Amino acid sequence: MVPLSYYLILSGILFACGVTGFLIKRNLITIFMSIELMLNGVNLSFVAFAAQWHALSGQIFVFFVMVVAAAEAAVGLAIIIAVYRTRETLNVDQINLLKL
Amino acid sequence: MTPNLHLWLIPLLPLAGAAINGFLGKRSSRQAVSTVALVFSGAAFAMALWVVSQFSSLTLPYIETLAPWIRAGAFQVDFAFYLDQLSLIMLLVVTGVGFLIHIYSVGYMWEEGGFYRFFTYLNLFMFFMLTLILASNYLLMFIGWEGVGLASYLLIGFYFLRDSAASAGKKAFIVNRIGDFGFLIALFLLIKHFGSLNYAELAHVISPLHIETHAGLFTAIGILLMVGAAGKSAQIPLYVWLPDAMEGPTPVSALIHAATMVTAGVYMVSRSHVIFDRAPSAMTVVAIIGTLTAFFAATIGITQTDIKKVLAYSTVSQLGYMFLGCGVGAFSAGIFHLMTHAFFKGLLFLAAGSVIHAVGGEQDMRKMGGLRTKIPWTFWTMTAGTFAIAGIPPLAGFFSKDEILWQASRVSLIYWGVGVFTAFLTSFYMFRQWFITFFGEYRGEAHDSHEHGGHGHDSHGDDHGHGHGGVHESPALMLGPLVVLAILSVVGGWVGIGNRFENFLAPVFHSTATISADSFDAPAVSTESTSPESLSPASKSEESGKNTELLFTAISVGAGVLGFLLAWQLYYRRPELPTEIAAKLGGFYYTVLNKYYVDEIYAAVIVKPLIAFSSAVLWQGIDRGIIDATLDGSAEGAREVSDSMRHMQSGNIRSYAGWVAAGAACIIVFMAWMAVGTR
Amino acid sequence: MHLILFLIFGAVCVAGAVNLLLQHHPIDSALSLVVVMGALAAEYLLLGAEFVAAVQVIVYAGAIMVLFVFVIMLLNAGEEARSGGSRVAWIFGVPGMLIGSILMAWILLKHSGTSRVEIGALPGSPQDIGWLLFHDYLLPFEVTSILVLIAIMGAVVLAGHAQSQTRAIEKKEG
Amino acid sequence: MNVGIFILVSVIKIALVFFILLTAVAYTVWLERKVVGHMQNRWGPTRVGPFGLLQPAADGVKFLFKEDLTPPHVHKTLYIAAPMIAVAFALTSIAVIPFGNWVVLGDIYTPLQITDVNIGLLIILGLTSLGVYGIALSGWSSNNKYSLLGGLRASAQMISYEIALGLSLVGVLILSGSFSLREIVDAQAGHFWGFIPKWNIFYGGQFVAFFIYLMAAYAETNRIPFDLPEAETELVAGYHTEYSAMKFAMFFMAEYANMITVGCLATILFLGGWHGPIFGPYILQTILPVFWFVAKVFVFMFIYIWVRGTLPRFRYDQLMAFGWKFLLPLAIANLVITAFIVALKS
Repeated sequence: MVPLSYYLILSGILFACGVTGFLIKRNLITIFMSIELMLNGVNLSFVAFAAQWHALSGQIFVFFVMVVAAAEAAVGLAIIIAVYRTRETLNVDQINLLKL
Repeated sequence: MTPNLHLWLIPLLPLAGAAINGFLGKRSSRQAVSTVALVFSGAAFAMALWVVSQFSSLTLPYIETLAPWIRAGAFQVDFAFYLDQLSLIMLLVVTGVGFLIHIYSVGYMWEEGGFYRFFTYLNLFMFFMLTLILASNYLLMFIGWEGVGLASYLLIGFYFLRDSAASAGKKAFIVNRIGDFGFLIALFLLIKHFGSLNYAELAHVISPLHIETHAGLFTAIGILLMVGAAGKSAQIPLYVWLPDAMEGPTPVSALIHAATMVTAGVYMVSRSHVIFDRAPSAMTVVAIIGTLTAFFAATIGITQTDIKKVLAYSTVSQLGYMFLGCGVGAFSAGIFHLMTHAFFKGLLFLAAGSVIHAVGGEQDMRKMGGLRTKIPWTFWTMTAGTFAIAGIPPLAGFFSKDEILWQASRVSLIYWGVGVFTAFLTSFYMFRQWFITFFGEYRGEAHDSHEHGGHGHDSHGDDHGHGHGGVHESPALMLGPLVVLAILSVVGGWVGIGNRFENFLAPVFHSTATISADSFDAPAVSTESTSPESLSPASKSEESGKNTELLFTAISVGAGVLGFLLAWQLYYRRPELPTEIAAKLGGFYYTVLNKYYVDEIYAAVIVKPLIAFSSAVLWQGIDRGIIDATLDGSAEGAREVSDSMRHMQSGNIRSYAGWVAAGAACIIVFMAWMAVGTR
Repeated sequence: MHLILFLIFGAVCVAGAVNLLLQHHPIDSALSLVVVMGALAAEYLLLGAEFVAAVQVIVYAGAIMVLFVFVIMLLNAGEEARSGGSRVAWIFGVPGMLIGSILMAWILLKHSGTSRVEIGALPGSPQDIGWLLFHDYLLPFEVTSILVLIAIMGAVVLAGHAQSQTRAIEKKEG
Repeated sequence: MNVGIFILVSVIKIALVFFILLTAVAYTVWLERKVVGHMQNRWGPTRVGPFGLLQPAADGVKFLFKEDLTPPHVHKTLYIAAPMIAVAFALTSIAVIPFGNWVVLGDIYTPLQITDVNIGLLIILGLTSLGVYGIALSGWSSNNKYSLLGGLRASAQMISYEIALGLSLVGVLILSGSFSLREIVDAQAGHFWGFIPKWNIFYGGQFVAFFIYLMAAYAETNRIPFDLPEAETELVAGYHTEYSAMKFAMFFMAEYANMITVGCLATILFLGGWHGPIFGPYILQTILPVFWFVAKVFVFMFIYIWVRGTLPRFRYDQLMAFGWKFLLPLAIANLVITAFIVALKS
């Protein structure tokens, strides 16, 4: 028996780590991974709530989040590759022109 | 059992045609474009015929509700179609004549640019016109009403590279707006006082009301409706756009500005007969406007030299007749004239188009003449039309015009007198046109040198467009509709023999007769005498009226014949006379020639002050001084604020993320605070 | 038992997430993320969401993260460069984030009541999930399929852009 | 059955299965050398033991005692971890493979399978999809351009073919209605038309799926004709160029263990698992299913080797085109048709 709040706090920690990563990391890919971490944190809370409310819908939402994450990863990484081709750097602090 | 008619298909078919041509037509061949246009308008006609075949098994009025549209409390407007005898006749006229003119247009427009555009607009027009006549409420009718205005604008300005065409289109649009304004206010009044715009509901609500108690309201609504009708149907004082509308291609003039759209006003007034029956003053206004328009337009028509302008003024004049009919309560006579007019005026325009086509784009009658032998088909069809409009029995125009005049005479002999005189004028200017165009010597200069070549073209040159030398008959594609319409112009009036037409329409205007009989007599007499139920009490007056009617008929036929004789005398036997007469009349002649300077008066009295006011107060004062100044000021302020704020926009993604995180934190703190606060 | 397993995998999760932040090389971060995802899959199993757990491993760890590793290898991304970065992020972002998460944790602990979950609290069997997915959530499912399709096209266009451009230039010159 | 006996039985099963698996891995290598040798008109290993049967043992000893070289400029942690990752995931997936019926020994009633989970197939898919990390990381951490290329190729190829592989399995899943490998096998028991076994490859019409599975499996295990990641002629052995001794042996083991897993999976999903003619006394009835299972896996392995001895290697773009433009649409079509037929039947 584990209180639901533990799961939620774990999910919150993961999310917070993701946000922090987004804020402090400089590598574009790492930043992108931080986003994935945030999504994972959210997924955990979805599953936890699904267990609490005995509603499978929560798990369904996880699938949708995963699909969106996959799509996002595909497009995002393609963008990263395109950015790298033109700017030859992955440092976000140097990618600040809002255009390629 | 009432079969499902699928009325919605009828307007939607031309719309589909318009959509296909509009989206794909640019890259399609002319054959494909014309096939699409003809198939869809033909299908609409076929549907209409099918509806006729089903008509006897219908319980009328047949109402087909497609979808709810506006639901606001008790007020409710649906997308619904309404079919009764009146809309059936309109449906047949619009789809039938429309289809014929589509066929004609394929031949007429073949050489023109923007072929697909033309048919897109034409089909679009059909869609809106059919919506207008099949609508089951005033709002849907108003959609069609505005839509035909749009189509009309687009088609008048079809040759938009020509400045005159573009401004004619604008003129038509703007003048129509004035009428629509009246129409809209009438609708608002209806909504306010009766809470509905459906014909059926309105009839139900209005029928028990007594004229004494609501006369003012009904008069107001009636006159406002008449303003709308005057705009659309080119009545005084809003008729000025129609002659200019002749800038459009001739089939357009035939379809929109003669046969169908301009008659929408008559249709609308007839459709509103419940209201007009209770507004005698409004009826009088309608009748007077109709009479005046008929007369003045006819006088202008006498002096015109442009073949299409003559027909345009003739249209205005004939529309005046229809309004006269409606104004004296003879709605079915008005509709009857509407139908026959659609036949012969459509025919006349198409024939005029054929003439123009034949002489290579020339529209001035003075440069024609002697065309009788060169374009015999056109000549004979045009002849049928001319005789029909002149009211020579037994052609179509005779029956309908005579019916209107007879009904008018029962209200006031003044209407009748002016009407007969107008009939004389009509006959005169139509035969004048006929003689100038087809008799005498050919006066076109441009083609004289090509005369011998022109004959060569005659034998095989059907597919030659205008602008080519030589007078030549139009292709069969154009002549076919001419012949059909000519036959209709000859026999179309026979349906009115023995009041059959009126009896057919009687159920529509029936409520008029029974209700107004006890409260109001004058405009109701006509329908009363024709409706079968009330035949027996009125049979006595019928008996005595028979002789009078014959006398009046004789007089109006006489007027027509007189017109013919005068034209024959002036333009066939002694062609030099008209110039002398014109010289003698001097100023008056020029006044008429310049259309009584109405355009100029409008320009001076309305347009110029309006422009002056707009530019001085609205433009410089309000727009520049207040609106623009406010806008510029706020833009300036925004720029200054942005200048200071843009340092936040460093372009650094992580800074943005920082702002987002800080904002999210603020929201969380706020929510937590709220949550704690509520505990 | 449940609590112990939860704590073990939770600790692995947090350790992986923190490691993601601490590592300077993207590939190390990526691998820590894989660890986080694996541990999360275990947490899902504890909650009874076995299908979600399997999909988490297959899709997240097995596909998305491989894609990340692939891109890191492809671009040969090196150690993170030390650059000034953003003061805003440090001044507002990190404290804001900290405040927010601490508040949330406090609220959750204080106000989430006594609801508890057990091992396998809600068995998410593939049949049930399939039923939900293809009946109740059919429309969202189809919409996401379109989303994925668009994403595929977008990725192809974006990543293939430079090549096609050079190809076009070559064609012009050649 | 109490927990103690359960754990005991499980430990015994695990030990047994892993012993057999490792032996099988070793002897598959021997088998491959032998078979390919005969196909190429050579003898293959003959020196060590009769028919060279002790060759695997000799190889093992050699790997153990070779110098374990770690090149400079490698990313050390990952360099060491990569082969372990590879071999660990390859060996773990055998855990959910059922290779026989239930066994009754006194009051112990246990399946011939380390553990029967109801999402067994997904676990195998998950583990194989994680196996790519071993190869990708080894390629990257070696700091060698050939290795890097090998690693890149491997990850791209395995992601691509995993889709076709997964889709080819869905048809079978639809037919059996379960993710549990044991239930999938059970669904294939019996015959139709009197003599044809009800295997998915016959009864369910999944031969197209089997073909797709076969192709995708070759790509997933980096075998000829899809062994681009370790193409020795162009990449100098690809991702494991820099590896030697036991680390190299781990990759080797991982590859062959994967082959065996894939073979087991093919047997379970398409070839009816342990089903076959069963007769005789009880002891025979227990052993025969295992025998049929092993025999089918063996046939599958033989096809592997046969293909290796016959086919040339694809070009990389051909490989990708084949996977995305042929196998994937084919798998989708197969899935749609299967689903349609099942829907019509029910």
